[in-house]
Amino acid sequence: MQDLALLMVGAVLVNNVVLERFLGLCSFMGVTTKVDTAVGMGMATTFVITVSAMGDWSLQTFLLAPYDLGYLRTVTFILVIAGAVQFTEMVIRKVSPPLFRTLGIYLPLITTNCAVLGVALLLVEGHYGFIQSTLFAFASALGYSLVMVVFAGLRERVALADVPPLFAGPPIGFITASLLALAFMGFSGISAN
Amino acid sequence: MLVAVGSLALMGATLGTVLGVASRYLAVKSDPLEADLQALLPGSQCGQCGYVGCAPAAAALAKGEAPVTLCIPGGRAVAERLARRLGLEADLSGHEDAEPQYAVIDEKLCIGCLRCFQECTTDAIVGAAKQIHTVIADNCHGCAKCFQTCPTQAVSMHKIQINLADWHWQKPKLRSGLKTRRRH
Amino acid sequence: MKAGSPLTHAAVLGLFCLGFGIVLAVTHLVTADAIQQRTEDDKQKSLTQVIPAGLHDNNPLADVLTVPGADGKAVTVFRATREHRVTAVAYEIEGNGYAGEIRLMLGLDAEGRILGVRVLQHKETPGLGDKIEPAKSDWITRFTGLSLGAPPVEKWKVDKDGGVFDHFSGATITPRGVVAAIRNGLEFFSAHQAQLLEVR
Amino acid sequence: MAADYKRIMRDGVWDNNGVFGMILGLCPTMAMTTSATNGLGMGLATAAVMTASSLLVATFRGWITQEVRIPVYILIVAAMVTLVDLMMNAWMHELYKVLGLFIPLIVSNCLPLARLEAFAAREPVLPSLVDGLFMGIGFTLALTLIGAVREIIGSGTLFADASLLLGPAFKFMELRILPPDWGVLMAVLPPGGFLATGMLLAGKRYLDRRAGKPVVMAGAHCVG
Amino acid sequence: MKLFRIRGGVHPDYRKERTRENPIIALPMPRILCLPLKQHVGAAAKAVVTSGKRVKKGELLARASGAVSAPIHAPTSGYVVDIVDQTAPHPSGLPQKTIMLRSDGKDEWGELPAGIADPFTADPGEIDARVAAAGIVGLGGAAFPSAVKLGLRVGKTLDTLILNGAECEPYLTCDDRIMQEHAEEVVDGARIMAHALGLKRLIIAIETNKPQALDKIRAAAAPFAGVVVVGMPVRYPMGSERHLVKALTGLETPAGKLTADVGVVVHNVGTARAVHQAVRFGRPLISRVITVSGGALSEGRNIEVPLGTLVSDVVAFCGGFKNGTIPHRLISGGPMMGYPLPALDVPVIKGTGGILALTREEINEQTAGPCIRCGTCVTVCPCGLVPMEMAAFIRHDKLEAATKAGIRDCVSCGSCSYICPSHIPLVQYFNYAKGRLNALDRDQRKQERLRTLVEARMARIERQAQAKREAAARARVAKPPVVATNDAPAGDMKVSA
Amino acid sequence: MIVFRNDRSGPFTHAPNSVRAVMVTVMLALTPATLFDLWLFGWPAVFLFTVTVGACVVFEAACLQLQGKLLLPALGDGSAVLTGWLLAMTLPPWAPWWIGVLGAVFAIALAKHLFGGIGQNVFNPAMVARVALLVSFPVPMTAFTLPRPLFSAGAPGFLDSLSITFGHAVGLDTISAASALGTIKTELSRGVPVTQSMAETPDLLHMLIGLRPGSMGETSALLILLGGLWLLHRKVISWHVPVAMMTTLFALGALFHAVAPDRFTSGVFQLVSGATFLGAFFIATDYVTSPVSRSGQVVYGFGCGFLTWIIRTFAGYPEGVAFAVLLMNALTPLIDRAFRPRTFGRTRAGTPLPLPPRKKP
Ligand SMILES: Cc1cc2nc3c(=O)[nH]c(=O)nc-3n(C[C@H](O)[C@H](O)[C@H](O)COP(=O)(O)O)c2cc1C
Ligand SMILES: Cc1cc2nc3c(=O)[nH]c(=O)nc-3n(C[C@H](O)[C@H](O)[C@H](O)COP(=O)(O)O)c2cc1C
Ligand SMILES: Cc1cc2nc3c(=O)[nH]c(=O)nc-3n(C[C@H](O)[C@H](O)[C@H](O)COP(=O)(O)O)c2cc1C
Ligand SMILES: Cc1cc2nc3c(=O)[nH]c(=O)nc-3n(C[C@H](O)[C@H](O)[C@H](O)CO)c2cc1C
Ligand code: SF4
Ligand code: SF4
Ligand code: SF4
Ligand code: SF4
Ligand code: FES
Repeated sequence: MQDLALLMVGAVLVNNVVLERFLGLCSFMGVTTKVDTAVGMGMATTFVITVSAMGDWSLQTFLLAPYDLGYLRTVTFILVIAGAVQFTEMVIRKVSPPLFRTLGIYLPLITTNCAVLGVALLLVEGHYGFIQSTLFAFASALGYSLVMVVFAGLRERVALADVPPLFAGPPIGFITASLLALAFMGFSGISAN
Repeated sequence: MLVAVGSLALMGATLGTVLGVASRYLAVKSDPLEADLQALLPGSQCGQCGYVGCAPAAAALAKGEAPVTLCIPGGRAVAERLARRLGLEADLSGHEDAEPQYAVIDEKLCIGCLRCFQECTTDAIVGAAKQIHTVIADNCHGCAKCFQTCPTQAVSMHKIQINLADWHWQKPKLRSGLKTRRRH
Repeated sequence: MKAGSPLTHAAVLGLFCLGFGIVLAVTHLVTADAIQQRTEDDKQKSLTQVIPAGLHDNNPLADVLTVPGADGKAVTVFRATREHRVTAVAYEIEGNGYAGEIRLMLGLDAEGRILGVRVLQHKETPGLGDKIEPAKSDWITRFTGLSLGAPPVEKWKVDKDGGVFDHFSGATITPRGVVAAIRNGLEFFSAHQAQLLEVR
Repeated sequence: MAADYKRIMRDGVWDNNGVFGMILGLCPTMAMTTSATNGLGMGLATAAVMTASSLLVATFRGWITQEVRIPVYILIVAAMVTLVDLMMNAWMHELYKVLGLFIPLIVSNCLPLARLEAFAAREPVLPSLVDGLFMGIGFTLALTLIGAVREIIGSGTLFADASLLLGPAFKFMELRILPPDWGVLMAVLPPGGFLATGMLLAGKRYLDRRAGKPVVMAGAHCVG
Repeated sequence: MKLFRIRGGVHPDYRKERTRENPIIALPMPRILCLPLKQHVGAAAKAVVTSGKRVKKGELLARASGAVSAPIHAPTSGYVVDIVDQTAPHPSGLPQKTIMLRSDGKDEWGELPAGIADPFTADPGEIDARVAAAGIVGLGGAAFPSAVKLGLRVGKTLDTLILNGAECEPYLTCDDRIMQEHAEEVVDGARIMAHALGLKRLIIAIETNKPQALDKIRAAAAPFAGVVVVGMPVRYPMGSERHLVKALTGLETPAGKLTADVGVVVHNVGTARAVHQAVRFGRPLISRVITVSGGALSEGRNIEVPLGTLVSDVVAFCGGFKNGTIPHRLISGGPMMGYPLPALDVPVIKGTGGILALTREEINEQTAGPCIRCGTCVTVCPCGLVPMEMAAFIRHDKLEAATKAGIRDCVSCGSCSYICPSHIPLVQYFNYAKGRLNALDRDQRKQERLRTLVEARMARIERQAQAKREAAARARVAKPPVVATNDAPAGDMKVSA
Repeated sequence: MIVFRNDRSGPFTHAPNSVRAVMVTVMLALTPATLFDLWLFGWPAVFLFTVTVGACVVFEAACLQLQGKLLLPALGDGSAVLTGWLLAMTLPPWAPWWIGVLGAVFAIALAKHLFGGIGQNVFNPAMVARVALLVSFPVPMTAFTLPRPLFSAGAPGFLDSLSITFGHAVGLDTISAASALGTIKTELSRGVPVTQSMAETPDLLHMLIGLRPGSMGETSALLILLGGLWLLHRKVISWHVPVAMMTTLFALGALFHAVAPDRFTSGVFQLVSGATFLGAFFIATDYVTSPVSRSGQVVYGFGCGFLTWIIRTFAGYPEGVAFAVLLMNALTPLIDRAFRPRTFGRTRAGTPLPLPPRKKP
C-alpha cells in the first residue's frame, strides 16, 4: 500500500512526466495559454493515458512478451493509442454529449503527445502488474495535468507583463518553464526516504 | 514471424474498420469555407495558434476572428495560402481602419439628382427627386459612397465629433518613466 | 479524397500494417543476431572490467549461479573458471546513493580479494556524486586488492564516519553508499564462499 | 506549387526550423541535449526517420483515405522508427545506449507527423523528400546547438564522447572549454534545457530582426 | 443601533478643519448666471424662455422633458441674455446648451406656489409633484431627480428611508454645516420624504467625526418617533448608498439592482433640506451649499451659491488663489469622487458639492510605476473587486476580461487609486473602460440598426424590382408608362432613428 | 484664461506612500539582523554582502539600459537592493564572490527583467537565485562556517578575509560546518535517529539567538522575528502569510514528532531552524509573487509551510523554504483565480445575489 502511494507521489511530483521526464512538452508549450484549455487538455489526456496504458499493458503481457515480439512494441502501442483516442471519442460522444463538447476538441491532439506513448513504454520498463501500472499511468497523467494547469496560470499572468519584445511569447514561455522545473527540483530525492 | 505480421495486420484492419465506421456515423458537418481552410492548415493539431487544434482554428479564421498568421508550424507558406483563400472571399477594404465619419450634404449645392440616395446602403439619405437631400447622421456609417458619386460635390465627409454624452476618459498613457527610449 | 466504406479503410490500414509488418519482421530477422551479440558484448565488457581476461578460460556469462542474497533477493553470480577451478566470481551489488540506487558490478578472486568494481548505473549528481565513474575519477579503482579483512570490517567506511575511504568534498552520501554496498558484497561472498567456489 | 528547393531547404534549416520556428519535437529537444553529442545523435536518428517517412507518405499518398490518414502516417513513422531502432541497436550500439527511451518516442514526436501532414501529404515525392531531409537537418542542428550550449555551460566541455558516437576518428572534436569544476550544473539539469532553448529562441528572433525579416510572433495570442 | 461590517475602505487625510467651523454664508448675487439645460441624470430640460425674456426669481426657465429629468428655475430676477453652447462644468470641457441669465440686481421673487401646510396629511403624489416641479435632484453628488426616487413607493416594497449625512469625502463640510445650522429643516424634509414614500422608519446616518452635527440632528429628531440618528464609523466610502444600506441594515443590494429592491431609499441631507423648502414654501431649487476649499485658495468657506454662478466668482469671493498661485487642479466635488474642471468660467450646478483648488502637494500625484501586486487595492476595495487585475486587463485592451472581472460593479470610489503605492491611475483605467464599453455598446446598437436598415432597403429594392417586372409584364399587354421609376414615396424612405 | 489640467480622473488625493517607502521599510526591518550577522561572520560576510547587493544594482541598471528604459525610477525604488540583500542573507556567509555575482544574474536578469521588471516577475527573484545557485554549485552553497565574530580570536583579519571571498585562501573543507537541518538530514541518511542527531545541533536557545553555523538569514532568527513583527506593526505586510506558514510548519512538526520522534524533528525545531522566520516574514510575503487577496494569502502561507516541511523531511535537500516559496509562486496565479474576494452584491460564483425575501405590507 505504502509502496503504491510512494509510486504515485513519485510519478506526480518527483519524476513528473513533463518537467523531469520531458514528455508531452509540445502540448505543454502549445496548449497552455489559457487555464481553461489546459484543464480540458489535462482531463482528456489523463483519460487517454490511463486507458491506453491498460491496453498497452495487455498487449505487452499477452502478445508481445509471450511471442517475443518486443520489436513490434512501438508500432503496436501507437496503434493502440490511436485506437484508444478514437474509442474515447466515440464513447464520450455517445455517453455524455456535454462532456464531449468540453473534451472532444482536445482528443485529436493527444495521439501525437509523447506522454501517452512515453508512459506506456515506461510501464513496460518498470515491469509492473496491471493494477500498479494502471495507477502509475494515472498518477503520471495527473502529474501532467497538474503542471499543465499551473503553467497555464503562470502564462496567463506573464501575458499581462511587459516582457521585452525579444522574449515575448514562446521564449518567455520556455524561461517560465525553466523556473518551474527549478522549483520542482525541490521534490527530488523524495522517494529515497 | 507469422504471428507478428498477422497480428499487426489484424490490428490495422480492426482500427481501419473502427475509424471507417466512426467517420461514417459520427461525421460532423462543417461549413465549406471552414473545411477549405482546415485543409490548408497543417493539421498537426499542435495548439500553438491558441486554438485547441486546426479545426477550431479554421473555424476562427472562417469567422474572421483570427489573423492568417496564426499558424506557427505552417509558417509563411500556410499564411500565404490562407490569405489567398480568404482574399477571394473577404475583401477587407480600408474603411474599417479609417476614422469614423459621416456625410453632410451642402444644401446650397444639392440638385436633388438622387444618385447619392441610390448609393446609400443604409438609407441614411432622405429626399426625393429634385428636392434637397439630407443625411440622417445617426444612420450613416461613413462609407463615403455618396461622397464619391455626387456630381456637384455637395457631399462632404466629416469626422464624428464626440459630444458630452459620448465622451469618456482616455486610457492612461503608458508609464512615462519607462519606455521613453525604446529602441525596438 | 474519396469517402470509402469502412471496409475500404480497414483494407487500407490493414494492408499498410501487413506491409510494414513484413518489413519489420524481416529487419528483425536480419538484425536479431547482431543485437543479441551486442547485448552479450555489453555484459561481457562490464565483466572483463572486474574480471581480468587472463583469469579464465570459460565464458563467465554462461557459468551462472543463482544464490539467495541477504535480503532475500536472488543474486546472479557469474563465475570465471580456469581448468575447472573457480578463479573469480562477479555479481551485481546495490547501494543507496544521494539520488537513488547505485548498481555496481563487483569482481572477486577466489580468496575474496577485490579484482575490480564498476558502476553499472547510477543517478548521482553530475559533478558531485558521479566521481564514482572511472571516467571521472580513479576513486573507484582504489578498492582493487582490498578485502573484508584488509582493511578491517569496522574501517569499511568513509573517512568522515571514521573509516579509511575518502569522500568527495560536498558529497559524502554517494561514497558512503558505494562503500556500504561493497562491504555487503564482500560479506555476501564470505557467507556463500563455499557455494560460490564449488565446482560443478 | 512548383518546388522551390532553395526555399524548402531554408525553411527547414532556419526560417521554419522544427524547434526554433515551429516549436515542435520538444521532448527529445529537452531530454537529449545534455551534451552536443547526444543532441547530434538524436537529431540524426530523427532526420533519418523524417526523410524516410516523408518519402513513403508522398509515394503512397494516393492510396491513403482521409479517414485513416493519421493512423497510416503514424504507422509509417512507427515502422521507420522501429527500423532505425533495430538497426542502431545492431550496428551503432553505443549511440543506441545513449538515446535509449527516446528512439521509440520519435514516433510520437510531433515534428515528423506535422511535416507529413503539412508537406508530404500535399507535395510531390521529390520536394517531400527534400523537405523531410532538411527538416531533419534543421532539427539536428537545433539539437546540436542546444546541446552545445548546455554542455559548455554545464560541464565546460564540447562534444565530449563524440568518438563513442562517431568513431575514434572524431576524437579531435572533444574539447574542453572551461576549466574542470567550473560548470554551472543547472545547465545540464531540466531547468537548463528550457532556459537554453528559450534563450536561443530569443537569439534567433534577434538575428531575424536584424536581418529585417518579419518576425512571426509565434502564437499571436500569447504576445505579452 | 447595531451596525454591520462592510469590507474595505480607506482613511484619507480628511482636511476638513479648514472649513468645518465656517458658517454657511450667502454669495452676493453675481452679475451673470450660466444655467446648463442638463444639470442632472436623465434627459436635458427644454428651455421655455428665449433671449431677451425677463424673469423673476424662481420662475421656470426650462421644463423637464421625459420621465427622468428636472426643470430649471431662475436663481434671481433678470433677463435671459441668450441660450448658447457654453463650456460645461465637465472634465471634457465640451460645450453644452446653457441659458445665460443677467441679474438685474433686484433679486425679486416671482410668484411661487403656496406651501403645503401639513405635508404629513397630504397625498404622497402631491409631494412628489411638488418636488418634481421644484427641480430637486439628489445633492449628494449623483444629481438623480429626487421625485423619481420618491416615486419608488409604487412597485417596490420599501421599509426604510436613510438620510445620508456621512459626508465621507475629504475637505467637504457643507453637509456638516447644513446639519448644524438647519437641523430642523433637514429633519422635517426627511420626514416629508418618508411620508411621501409611505415609510415609518427613518435613519439619519452621520459619521462620528461630525459631533456637533450629530448633536443638533439628535436634538431636532428627538420629538419624532421612528427617527433614528446613527453615528457611523469614519471610513471612506461610508457614504456610498449601497454600503450605507449594508452597514445600517445588513442588507446587501444585489448587483444590477437598486437599494429600493431591498426596501431602502437613500437621500442626502441637502436634498432633504431642499425638499423641506419646496414642500413647505414652494421654493424651487435655485441655490445650493458648497464647500470651497483647497490649499491653493486664500480662504476656505461654506457658501450658499445661486446655481449658475461661475466658479471664478466663487473663487474670487474666497479671496482668490493664495498669493496668486495657480492650483495644480481645480476640482468639482470631493477629491475622491470629484472631477477636474478645465477652466474657471464654468458654472456651479445642482450636482456640484464643492469647489477645490488643490496644490500639487495636496494631490500627491506621482508618476505611475508598475503594479507591485501589493494587494492593498484589493483589501481596500469596498466592492470586493481586484482592481490591479482589472487595470492590467484594461491596459492590454482586454475589455471583455475586465468585464468578467467585475468592472461594471466598480462604483469608482477611488479607494484603490488613493492607496496604490505605485500611484497607478486605477480609476482612470476603469473610467476609460466603462466609457469604452458604453461606446462599444452604442456602436453595437448602431450596427444592428444599420443592419436592419440595410435589410429594409434590400427588401424595398426587391419590392420595387418586383413591381417593375410586373409593370413590364403589364406593359407588354398595355402601353408602356412614361413616368421615371425610382421616386418611391417619401414615407417609404424616411426611417425613424 | 487659466486652463487647468484635466488629463487625469480622480481621486485627487493620494496616500503618502510609495514603492520606495515600502522597500526602505523592509530594509530597515532587516537591518538589525543584518548588522548582527555581519558581525557574527566577520569581514568575508561583509564582502559577500556588498558584492551581492552591488551586483544586483549593477545588473538592474544594465538590464534597464539594454531595454532602453529610464534608469532612475526603477533603480530608485530600491527593489534591486532588497533583492540583493535578501539573496545575500540566504547565502553561506563565506561563499566566494562569484556566487554573489552569479546569483545577481539569476535574480535580476533571469527572474526579474526577462519578465518585464519589477512587479511582473512570477517567481521570487532572490529565491530563484538561491535555488539556481544551490542546484548549480552544491558544494560552496552548503559549506557553512561556525560563527567567528569580528575582532574575536579566530576571526580572519581584513586581508585574510579578502582572500576568503575573492581568492581561494581557505579550503572549503577546513571551514565547513553543516547547518542544523543539514546535519540532521545527513545523519538520517546514515540511519542515525533524529533524537540522537539533535544532540549534535546547537540547543534551541542558541539556534534562536544565532550562535550556530548557517546562512545570515538563518542565524539571527530572533532579530529577524523582531524585524518581521515590526513590519507587521507598520502594516507593510499582513499577518496572513507568516502566521499561516509558521502555524502549518509548527503543527506538522509537532504532530509527526509526537508520533515518531526518531524520524521527525519537533515543531519548535522546525520554527527556529533554517530560514523559517526569514521566509515567513520577508520572503513569502514578497508582494509581487504572492496572492493579492487575504484568503489567497492564507492558502499560500499554508502551502509554503506544508511544502517546506515536506521537502525538509522527505526530499533530498535539507532546507525547503526556497523551494516551497518557488512552488507556491507557481501556484499563485491559480490561487489568485480561485480565492478572490466576494464582489459586493454578488455570490462567490459571481451571479447577482438573490433579493432577500420580503413581506408585502
Ligand atoms: C543539487 C545537489 C546535489 C547533490 N548531489 C549529491 C550527490 O550526488 N552525492 C552526494 O553524496 N551528495 C550530494 N549532495 C550533497 C548532499 O545534500 C549532502 O549535503 C552532502 O552529501 C553531505 O556531504 P558532506 O558531509 O561532505 O557535506 C547534493 C546536494 C545538492 C544540493
Ligand atoms: C562567473 C564565474 C564562475 C565561476 N564558477 C566557478 C565554479 O563553478 N567553481 C569553481 O571552483 N570556481 C569558479 N570560478 C572561479 C573562481 O573565481 C576561482 O578562480 C576558483 O574558485 C579557484 O578555485 P580553486 O581554488 O578550486 O582553484 C568562477 C569564476 C567566475 C568569474
Ligand atoms: C463612493 C461613494 C461615496 C459617496 N459618498 C456620499 C456622501 O458622503 N454623502 C452623500 O450624501 N452621498 C454620497 N454618495 C452618494 C450616495 O451613494 C447616494 O447617491 C446619495 O446619498 C443619494 O442621495 P441623493 O439622491 O439625495 O443625492 C456617495 C456615492 C459613492 C459611490
Ligand atoms: C515585504 C516584501 C518582501 C520582499 N521579499 C522579496 C524577496 O523575497 N525576494 C526578492 O527578490 N525581493 C523581495 N522584495 C522586493 C521586491 O518585491 C522584489 O524585488 C520584486 O519581486 C521584484 O519584482 C520584497 C519586498 C517586500 C515589500
Ligand atoms: S448626389 Fe449630390 S446632388 Fe445628387 S441628390 Fe445627392 S447630394 Fe444632391
Ligand atoms: S457615407 Fe455611406 S452611409 Fe453615409 S450617407 Fe453616404 S452612402 Fe450613406
Ligand atoms: S474605484 Fe472601483 S475598484 Fe477601486 S476601490 Fe472603488 S469600487 Fe473598488
Ligand atoms: S495597490 Fe497598486 S501596486 Fe498594489 S496591487 Fe493594487 S495596483 Fe498594484
Ligand atoms: S515531441 Fe511533441 S509532445 Fe513530445
